Amino acid sequence: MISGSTIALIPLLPLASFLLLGLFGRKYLSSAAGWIGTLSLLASSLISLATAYNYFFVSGKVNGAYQQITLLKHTWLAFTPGVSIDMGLLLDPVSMMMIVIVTFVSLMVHIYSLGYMKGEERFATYYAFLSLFTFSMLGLVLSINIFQIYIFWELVGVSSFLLIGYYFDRPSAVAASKKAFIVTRFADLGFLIGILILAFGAHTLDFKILIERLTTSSPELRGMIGSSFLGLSALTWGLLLVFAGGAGKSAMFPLHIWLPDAMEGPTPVSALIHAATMVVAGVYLVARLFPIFAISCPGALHVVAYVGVFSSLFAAVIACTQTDIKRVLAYSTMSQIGYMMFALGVSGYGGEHGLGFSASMFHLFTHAMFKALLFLGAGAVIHYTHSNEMQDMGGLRKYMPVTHLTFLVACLAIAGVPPFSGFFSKEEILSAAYQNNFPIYVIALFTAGLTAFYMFRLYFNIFWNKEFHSHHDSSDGHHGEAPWTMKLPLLILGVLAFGAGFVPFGNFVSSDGAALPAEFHLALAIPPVLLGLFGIALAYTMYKTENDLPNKTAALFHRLYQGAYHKFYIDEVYLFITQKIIFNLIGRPSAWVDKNIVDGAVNLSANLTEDTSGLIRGWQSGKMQQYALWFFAGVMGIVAVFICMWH
Amino acid sequence: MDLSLLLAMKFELMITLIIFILLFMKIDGRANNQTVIRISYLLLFLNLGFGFAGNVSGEIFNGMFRSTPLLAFQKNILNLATLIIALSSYEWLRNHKHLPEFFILLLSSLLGMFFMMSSGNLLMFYLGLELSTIPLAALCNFDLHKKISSEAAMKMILSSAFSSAILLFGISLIYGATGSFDFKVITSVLTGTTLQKLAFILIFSGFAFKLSVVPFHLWTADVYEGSPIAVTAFLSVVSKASMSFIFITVLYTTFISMATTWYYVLATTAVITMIVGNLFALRQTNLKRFLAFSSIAQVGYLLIGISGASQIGIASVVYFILIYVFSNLAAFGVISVISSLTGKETISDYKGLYASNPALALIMALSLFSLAGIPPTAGFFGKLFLLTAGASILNWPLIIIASLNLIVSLYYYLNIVRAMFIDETDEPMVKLNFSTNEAVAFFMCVAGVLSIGFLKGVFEFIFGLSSVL
Amino acid sequence: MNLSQLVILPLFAAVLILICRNANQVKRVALAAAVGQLILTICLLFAYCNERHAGNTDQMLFQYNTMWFAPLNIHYHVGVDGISVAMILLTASVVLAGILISWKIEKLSKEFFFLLMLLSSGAYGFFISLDLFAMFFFLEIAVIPKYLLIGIWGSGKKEYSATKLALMLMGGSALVFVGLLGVYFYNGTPTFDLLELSKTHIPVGVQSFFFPFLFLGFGIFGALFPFHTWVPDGHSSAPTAASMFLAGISMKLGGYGCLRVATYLMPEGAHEYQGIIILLASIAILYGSFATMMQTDLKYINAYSSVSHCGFVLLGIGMLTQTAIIGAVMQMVSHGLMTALFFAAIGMLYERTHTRAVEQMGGILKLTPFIGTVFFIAGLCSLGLPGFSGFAAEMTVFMGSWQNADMWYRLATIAACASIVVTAVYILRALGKVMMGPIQDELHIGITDAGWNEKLAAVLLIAGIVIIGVAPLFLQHLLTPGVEAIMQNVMRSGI
Amino acid sequence: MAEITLTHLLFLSTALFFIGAFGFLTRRNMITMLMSVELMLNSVNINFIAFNKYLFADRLDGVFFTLFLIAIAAAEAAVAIAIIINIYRNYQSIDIDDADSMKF
Repeated sequence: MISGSTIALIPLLPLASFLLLGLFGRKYLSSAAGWIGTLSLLASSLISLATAYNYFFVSGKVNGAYQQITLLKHTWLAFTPGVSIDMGLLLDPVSMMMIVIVTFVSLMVHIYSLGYMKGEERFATYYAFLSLFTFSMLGLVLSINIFQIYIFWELVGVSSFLLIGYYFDRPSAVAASKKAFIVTRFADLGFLIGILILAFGAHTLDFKILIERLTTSSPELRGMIGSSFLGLSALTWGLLLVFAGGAGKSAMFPLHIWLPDAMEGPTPVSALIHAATMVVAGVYLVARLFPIFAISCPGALHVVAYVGVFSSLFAAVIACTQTDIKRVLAYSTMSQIGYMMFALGVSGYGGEHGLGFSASMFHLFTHAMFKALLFLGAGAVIHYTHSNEMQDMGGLRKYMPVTHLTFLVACLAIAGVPPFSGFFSKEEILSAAYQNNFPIYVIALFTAGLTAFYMFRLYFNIFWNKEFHSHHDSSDGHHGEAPWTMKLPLLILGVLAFGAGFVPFGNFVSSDGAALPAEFHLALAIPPVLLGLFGIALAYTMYKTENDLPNKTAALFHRLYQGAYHKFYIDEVYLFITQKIIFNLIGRPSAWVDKNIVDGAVNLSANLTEDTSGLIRGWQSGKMQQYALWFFAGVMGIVAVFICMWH
Repeated sequence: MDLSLLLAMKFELMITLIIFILLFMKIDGRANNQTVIRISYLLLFLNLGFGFAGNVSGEIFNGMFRSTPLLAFQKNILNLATLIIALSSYEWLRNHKHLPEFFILLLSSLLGMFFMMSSGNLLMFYLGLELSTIPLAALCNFDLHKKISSEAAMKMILSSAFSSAILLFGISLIYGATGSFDFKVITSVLTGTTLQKLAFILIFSGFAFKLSVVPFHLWTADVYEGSPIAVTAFLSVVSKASMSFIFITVLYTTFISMATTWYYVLATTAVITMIVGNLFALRQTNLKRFLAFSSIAQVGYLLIGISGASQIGIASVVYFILIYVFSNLAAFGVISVISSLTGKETISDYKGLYASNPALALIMALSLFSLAGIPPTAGFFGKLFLLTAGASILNWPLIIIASLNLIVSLYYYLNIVRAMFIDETDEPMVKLNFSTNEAVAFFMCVAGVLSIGFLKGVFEFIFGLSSVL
Repeated sequence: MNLSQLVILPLFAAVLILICRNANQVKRVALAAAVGQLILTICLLFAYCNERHAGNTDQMLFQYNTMWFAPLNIHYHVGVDGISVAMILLTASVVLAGILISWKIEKLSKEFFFLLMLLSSGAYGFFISLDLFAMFFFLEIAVIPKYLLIGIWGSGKKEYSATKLALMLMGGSALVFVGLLGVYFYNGTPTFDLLELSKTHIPVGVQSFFFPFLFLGFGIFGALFPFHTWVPDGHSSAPTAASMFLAGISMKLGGYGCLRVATYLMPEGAHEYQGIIILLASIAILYGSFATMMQTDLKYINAYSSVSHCGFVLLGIGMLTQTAIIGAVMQMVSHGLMTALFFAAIGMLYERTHTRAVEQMGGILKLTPFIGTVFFIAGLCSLGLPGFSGFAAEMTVFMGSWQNADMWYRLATIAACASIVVTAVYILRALGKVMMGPIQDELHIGITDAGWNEKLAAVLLIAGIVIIGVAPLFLQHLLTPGVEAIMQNVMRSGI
Repeated sequence: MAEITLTHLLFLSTALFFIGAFGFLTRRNMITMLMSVELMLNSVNINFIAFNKYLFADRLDGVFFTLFLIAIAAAEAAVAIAIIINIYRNYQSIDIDDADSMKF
């Protein structure tokens, strides 16, 4: 029932759309581009739904556990007999879930963009890039080979770059796109080296064999644990470096700095790439290699957990202070991904221990829905107000009822209010943390409260607070809330953000493939809900109506507030490192050395030759007798050398 | 002595005949310049053609005069070179007052060289040497009213007299040591005592003087610059070629018992010669003077080939000289045409030459590439074969220095190419017309430069000839 | 298939060009010759694949061997394996693109195309030669055309650059020649024949003396640090087509020579100097990319990045593992296409804006979408984006390098990997400044997009880049037998 | 009275050779330089004769060489003097130091 060639269509349809629009879109298809993209994605998402259905309910399960199925495997590049880059399709619960999320959110964004991006000059290009991204992301999640993932990893990176820089005549967009690409590239360097270490430790690049060899007692595993470098074993190095790659893409501290800036891209793009799909690639990567982390190298998994939880808290604090609504959402994304990360980090492998894993995936799933919804809602707001800043908004609930409603649903979901979807996934994560690592649990709990606070700060600031005054001409206000192409995705996502939590997720996605029935711990569910409600209440008092409470609070926590407002100066640190250290201490000297020393040596040798030539010119004096004298001296010299000295 | 052995001297006899014909024409005095020049060209063509027919090998006059196929080939090269020089200096000769004398002196010098090359005896050698030198000194002064021409002639005659005195002292010591002038006898007696070494070094310096090996080279540039271009060309090509041919014979047969000594003398002087020649060539502005130093540098390579002391060594030297004839004479031909039509001789005068005179610029460029050893010109093969022959001794420092010198030499050859092709100038040269005679000379040179490397039989043929010196 | 056609066709075209009467004829002849050449090389590719499929396991196919200079045992011996076929294909594509790009050249067009044809003929000859002397002959042929192309049609400090280039390359070939003589004389029977030489064993002492000559000599052609300084000046002063040729093909002669001559014939020497080669290569990679970061002239940017990219070639060769060497060759092909494309794009831009200074441009993508896209593709390929050839090649080099288990070599590999970040920095900097952002110069607003010739050239090169990038396995299969033969020698050396 | 041996003659000839060389290198007058060269040639002549007389008395090679040498020296001197006369016409001087217009 599961046919490789059909599944291959899922990524290939967007690719086809990309090629079509990329090559001819600008000239011939500029009006039809949106529909071409959307339809291809519709087909793609229908196929992926059917595939997922097939997999989960018909053919995926053997002996009560979901199996990994590898399809269409063929070699792309071969290195040594064992090590080769193979391309193919990997079907397992995680990848099934991912293709559904990706195609679905992407479809929503495609539809939404029909309205949002209407009239843009490079409309076709936009859709081409969207399709390219969707293709790459699908390729990424379906990868059977760690190198295949790396390939698509880079491709999503570049599509993200292209889309962030879509408004390329804005210097800030250009800077943001560059930053996103370079920071993730830096992380990818770690990924690449990690791949090299794992590949030549396990002598394979294939996920299946890799996991098999590195989780059972095999000579490869012993070899990798046995060899160490700077105190860590090769396996730890490999996994940590791979995780570094994942951390870069998933905007984990300290590689997160690109994500807030990436909001320079069109808002639907942020919804798709920087909220729902690409940024969770890091989580996906760790999940993909999870058995190795969990079984062979718990140390690395701890790093994952602590980085995750720290990022989660860190981002939540910053989110409380930001005024650009997209940036708030960006930090909230970072915070939620931190949740997923540490959920993986606290998880064990198999059965009951794998709760964290399931929870993480569950949260990934629900987060995709409500975060995409939040971004699309924000997009609608921005579309309406032509501004990203909170102070330009307020009281919008009257003007944009649909947006208001769906946004509220999403906020409730992310705040973890039952029975919205976020509640279920968060509850699972917290209980997994509670069981394994109490400090993490405490931090996570606090973060949950913060999340509710800043989300409702956002919500109240946009839709309540002061009355809305259009800063633009009256002609702008007339276009109403949004076209139906924008509202439709909001409504669909709203429904899902509400209901996605009821999916018995553990039955489908678990660390070892076997079903993990959800257990509901009431005792564990209460504290986060209470904290969440407290956060909402706090936000309500501070932001429901215009008052000076926020300013007072800011003054109270002056230093913390300033630090958080300036994102804890991480950007400045990076700037210092790149500008001052890399440019001034490495780049400039290299260029100088090249110009003056290396090149100078070449010129010097030329000049020396010329100078020597000038030095001996007096030899040719024009005086015949001196010539004769030299002649005589030459004879004497040869006599001296070859008769007197040399025997 | 039967007649067939006289045929062994056919080159010399033929030239003597031509000299006499020209002499009679001079005495007769009725023929005008045009007639004389035509007849001379005709005779030189005949001379060249005759050289290829019916060669006889053997020794006459008790071994004083030898003739071998290799010698015949070498003489053919020199005949060809003389013809090309005569053709390409048409413009300069056309109105010269002493036209017949020019040819008479030139051919006398050539005759001397032939005798020198064929000599089997030091006396014969010395006679040939002087017969080639003395007319050349007179030729240097052929532009009687030019100051530098007479200065060049003076430097030439005085320094060559000095050098022959030293050479003769060496010969006298050899005589003292062996009691004979005959090469074969000397070979059998020489053992390499100190006296013999001293004698060898003195004789070597005589050769080195003619070949312009550093430090015996100082006369070269001045004489080349001052002499008429045809004479410079003759000096730099024919005179040097003949000298290196006999040098090989003397080294490889007569002084073979001192092979180690002369190898190191050769290697040392070769290195110094290349370096000094290149360093001086770098800074020249006058083209004739420039070519003088470049030819000094070329001699350095020649010495490396000679030092190879093998059949390959001989073949590569002869091959190199064959190519050198074409490439150097092409350059001199261009200089001659330009100099006699405009009087311009410095490198900066050549700026923008390609724009006004593409043909001349291209010929010049080809010849320079050939001199620099850049493919696809024949000079590439010539130079590399010399190095290969020299490398057979496995003296790597020598080969490395020689190879690195190629860089310097490329630099100064490129300077001229740059002037002709790249530099722009406010006063470009006018379009120059040259006669058919020069065109024929150019054609021969260009054909030679472009084809010799690809005619795979040539080197093989020379190699075959080189089995007997 | 008669390989000599590859050399003769451009020569024939060159002669034809000389007798053409006007510039139009010249261009057409040149174009026809280049197209013919490309067709010929594609035929060669098919013929080669057919032979291999038919089970022909000879190391070199389509051999032709005739005596050239019998006394010195010099032959004219040609033949190809996969490596040469790949390089020949590269040459044909770059030359055709170069001719298309130079379509509008006005100054001395006859001479220009003549020299270009001569250059290409030398490159073909070099890649098919199996006799070292003939190979050297073809290597040297190119020196003067390059000099003249830069000197006459170049820009900036062209005379200095041209002279420097010619002299440094001459220095390289001088060293190569010394090395060749060493190989020739220490081999029992003096011969220059590559295949015969590869079967004999050159004494280890000799190898350790002569390997540096060969490797350094060819390395100068391939921009081996610290002998790379001809690259930035030469490339940036040269006219577009010459830059394309220089960076696209000329530098590959060096890499090819290092591999085919130095490493193949002297494996022990290669082992002995492995550390130094790897050190120099990784310095070149990192240092080249850092130096690139500081450049403001587009051509200098690409030239320095070529130094860095060619470092991968030498790194791959230095690692002496089969994968790394395959990677090195792939990198040669890939870099050839990519850098040619980059120079083509810079040339198109320069022709329109008359500047190459990064800070004087901005928002070009908006004005000339096609050129902008080409620029982007070249840039993305340069920073190793999957789907383009650079990625496949670099990854193969990294994989192969990592295979070499020595700790220091792995650190060198990491350093080389690190360059992909720096590459991203400078490429994006250039792209961001030139292509994106607001329009910098009002005068640029009127500029036109690429003409048909430029589009064709770009598409040709992009096609090559993408084909290799999407399906690198084919190239790898093509290269493997040749590299295996080299590896056999390396393994036989028993280290 | 002791006999005159070969050594004596060789001493004489060598002394003559160096005297000639010294004269050639130091005298400024071209004619004098020419005469100095003649001295050197004559020293060679003495060598030939001496060797012939003392060592190889059975054949006359050395003597013949001397004869040729005298003749050639005369020819050389003739041409040289002609050239020097021409120098005098052009430079109004036969001082060797005056004729150095070409150098470097």
